[in-house]
Amino acid sequence: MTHKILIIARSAPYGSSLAREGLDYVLTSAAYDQDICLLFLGDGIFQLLKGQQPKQINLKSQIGAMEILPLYDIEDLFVVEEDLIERNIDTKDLGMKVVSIKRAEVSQLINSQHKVLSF
Amino acid sequence: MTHKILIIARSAPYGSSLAREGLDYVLTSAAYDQDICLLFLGDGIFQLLKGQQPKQINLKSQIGAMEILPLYDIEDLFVVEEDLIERNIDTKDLGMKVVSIKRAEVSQLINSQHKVLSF
Amino acid sequence: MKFSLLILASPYSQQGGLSALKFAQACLNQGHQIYRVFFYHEAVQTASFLQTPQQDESNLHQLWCELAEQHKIDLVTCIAAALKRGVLDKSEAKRYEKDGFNLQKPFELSGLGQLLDAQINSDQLITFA
Amino acid sequence: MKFSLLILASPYSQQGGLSALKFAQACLNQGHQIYRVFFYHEAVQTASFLQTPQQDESNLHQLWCELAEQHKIDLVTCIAAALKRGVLDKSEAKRYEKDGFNLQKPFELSGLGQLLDAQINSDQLITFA
Amino acid sequence: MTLHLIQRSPFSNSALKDCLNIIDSQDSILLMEDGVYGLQHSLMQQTKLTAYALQEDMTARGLTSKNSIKEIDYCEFVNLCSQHQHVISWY
Amino acid sequence: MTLHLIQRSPFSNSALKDCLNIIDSQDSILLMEDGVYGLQHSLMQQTKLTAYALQEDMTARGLTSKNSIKEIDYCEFVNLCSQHQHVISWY
Repeated sequence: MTHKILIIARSAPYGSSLAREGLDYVLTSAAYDQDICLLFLGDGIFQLLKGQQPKQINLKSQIGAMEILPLYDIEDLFVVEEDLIERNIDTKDLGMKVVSIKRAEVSQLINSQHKVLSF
Repeated sequence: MTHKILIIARSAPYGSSLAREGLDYVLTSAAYDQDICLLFLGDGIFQLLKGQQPKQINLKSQIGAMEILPLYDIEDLFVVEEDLIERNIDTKDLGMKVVSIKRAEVSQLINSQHKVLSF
Repeated sequence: MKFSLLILASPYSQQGGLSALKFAQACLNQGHQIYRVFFYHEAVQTASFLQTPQQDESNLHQLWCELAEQHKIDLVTCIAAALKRGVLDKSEAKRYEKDGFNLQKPFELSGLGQLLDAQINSDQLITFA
Repeated sequence: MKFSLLILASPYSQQGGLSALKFAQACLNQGHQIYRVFFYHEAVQTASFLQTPQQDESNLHQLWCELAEQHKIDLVTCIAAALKRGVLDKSEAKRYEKDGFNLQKPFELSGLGQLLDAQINSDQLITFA
Repeated sequence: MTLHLIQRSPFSNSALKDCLNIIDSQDSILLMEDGVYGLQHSLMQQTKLTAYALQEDMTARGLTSKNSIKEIDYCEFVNLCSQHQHVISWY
Repeated sequence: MTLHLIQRSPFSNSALKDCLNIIDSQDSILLMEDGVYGLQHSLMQQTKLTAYALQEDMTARGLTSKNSIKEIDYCEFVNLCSQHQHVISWY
């Protein structure tokens, strides 16, 4: 049976490895044919910024690794409008196609899932 | 030569081991006859709360380990008035004798030291 | 109910491992089942048998081993997260030509598929970070 | 000038270890001296020679060893913080009857007095957390 | 219905704030580990949500019960988890 | 004169706020690691302090320079440390 799983990505990339380890779980789950959707909450938004060049600090690109998501049919990438505004980021600064929702809509998204996990 | 060393304790106890490991450094420095003073900043204030009973969560008491400080002649324990107010704590809730200063006085304290380290 | 635990917390730097143990014990006391405990991120260090805490400190490695043996609990350590952090069993040590190892039964190394399996097949997966 | 570094960051979970390496390299390039690098809190894991990162990842243990050998830098790991986290050398392993060890030269185990000594005898002690 | 586990101090970490930003009025909050310092925070003193705090973590830290926040033990913690559809950790 | 190293994101951690609470007008700030996300934060957009950000960490994260905050490399970072009486890390 395919489960609807929501992964909440709350960590900025590079300062902590949680962003990367969360993404590794997303890719594993997708490989096992689960129905994954991703919500970038708070600092998680920074994972999506265009033009990341982490070679400079000897780390692997987070956004680079995310480019594979559409190949796994993961196309529901949600971001929260208020988080973007708070961080002075426009959706055109993001390197992936996202769906922007309001904070008030997040609980609906959570409630519609079989399973939820946050990194 | 004796150095004036300021240790800034910014971590709440128990959730992280930093509070304890910072204190271990304080005790080591005192044993080597340095002139130590301690500034509890932000959540560091929580290290001083009376009535800690961490046996409940299988950890060793932070405030208990601090009772030894006067024996090492460490008597300058500074706290910041605004931090206390923000956390709804009164100096009478604290288990150690402290000197309360204002945020605006902290930089003076820092500037008067030979060395500063924060945990 | 079937519970699984995901532990991310570093065993001696954060409280999460101790909380998870208490939670697991409370589950078992109430007749619930622990389907799996999965160690990921910093928590992979819990699997190392080399840890040597002071006598008045909890030995998290030992406590998990005891709980696992008593109640037949599956203790799975994420292999990718563990290898880079220097936690490996005898066969990985051999494969990578390392002079020693620090993980053995009841802990075992496996992939993230085991976490997905735990999430799908448990009623609740609780994260301790 | 004489610099010392205090590293608290976990080698593969946080960026602090990588930043410290870059800082040390920049110090040396400019003719400054590194008096000591002290590994405390989670950073004690850096001393373990068992770490096995993927080939396209930095091996922090290896990079520190190379820098230390090239420039005769003192790499000191806090013994109390290391033992409880499962990082120990051959003689500690023997003392505590552990089946294996994971720390050897150029890393060494010592007490917090070495951090105090570094703080007092360096012009600056920079913390990477 | 979701149970939100707050595992960090709200004075030094955004876990509680981030959670409150998106929480549903039907959801519950459990303060645990350094999250129990939330008892001292204005965000919790105002809240109308159903809120709990883990007794062991409060006692360990020398904190006492405030307002309408219910103290619970690990046994009740397990029960709460079994009664909610989702359990999300904030750290 | 103190150089303050901000090593965490101000949106999820209080490091920057705690530092600004006690900083002297003569002091300087260096944003590094996740601290460079401070470039996007209102606290840094208002500041009159001397502020720097580590170029490598900005480039890694896809951030570009803002306002009066000076981009520096590791070589200048080392110089700044040698020019200040104290260097304090906030994390």
